[in-house]
Amino acid sequence: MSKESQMRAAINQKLIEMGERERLKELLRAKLIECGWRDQLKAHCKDVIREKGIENVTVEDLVAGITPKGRALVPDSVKKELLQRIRAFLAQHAT
Amino acid sequence: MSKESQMRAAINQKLIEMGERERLKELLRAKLIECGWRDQLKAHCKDVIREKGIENVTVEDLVAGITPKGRALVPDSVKKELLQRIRAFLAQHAT
Amino acid sequence: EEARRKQEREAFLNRFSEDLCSEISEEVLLESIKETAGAEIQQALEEKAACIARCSEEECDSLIEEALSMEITQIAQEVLDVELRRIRRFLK
Repeated sequence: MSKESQMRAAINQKLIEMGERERLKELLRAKLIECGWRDQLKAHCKDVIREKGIENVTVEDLVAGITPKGRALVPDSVKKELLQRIRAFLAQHAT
Repeated sequence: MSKESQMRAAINQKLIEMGERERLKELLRAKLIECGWRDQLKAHCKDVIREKGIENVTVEDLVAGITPKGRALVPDSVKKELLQRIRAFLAQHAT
Repeated sequence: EEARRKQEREAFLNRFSEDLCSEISEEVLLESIKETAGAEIQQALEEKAACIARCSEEECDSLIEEALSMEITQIAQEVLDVELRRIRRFLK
């Protein structure tokens, strides 16, 4: 295992142990709701279902159909905020 | 036309096209005879004629006079059976 | 040497932060997308079932109304005819 891999493993371990990984996920979930991403995604789901007809759509089809839009709809500000939180945590805890 | 009206029209169309609407009406007629509805209503007709006097009654009067009772006398079990048949048909054919 | 190590560490933390950010984003996005798609499919199925139930009831009512109207008219006509024939026979 290289030194970098060891360091990554150690930080990941710390993130999990301290509950920070879960908090970061929670933060992102909350931000996605707050910025309207979830509502936009819901509306897009409804469009796809309406277009294809509910009898012709499975959850898997729908997931595949909306994932590209789902990714594209995440605002840069949300990604930036998450990155800042991660950097702040690492600055404090990665020794 | 609302989505629901469209669905209602499509259901009606399918029931007619497949001959199910006529079969259901036949079923209803048979059930009405079987449960004594026809006999009860005939008796009620005779009562109305006797009450008003045959010289004062037209078919239209008689129809108007016995319709409320005719509706009220349809057993709930007959309505339920018909509804179940319609639902089963739609479950099989509604897309 | 110290400056080089510091620079390396900074570069590593940047890479790590970005990788972690992508990893977490991907996990949360996929999970949220699946959850939203599942909920929307469920809701659409429930709406369709409710719509079919309402339409079935309306169709049932209209069918009963139509059949009753025909039956009632027929019964009234039949009874009236029988009664008239009976009276005519009586009058003869």
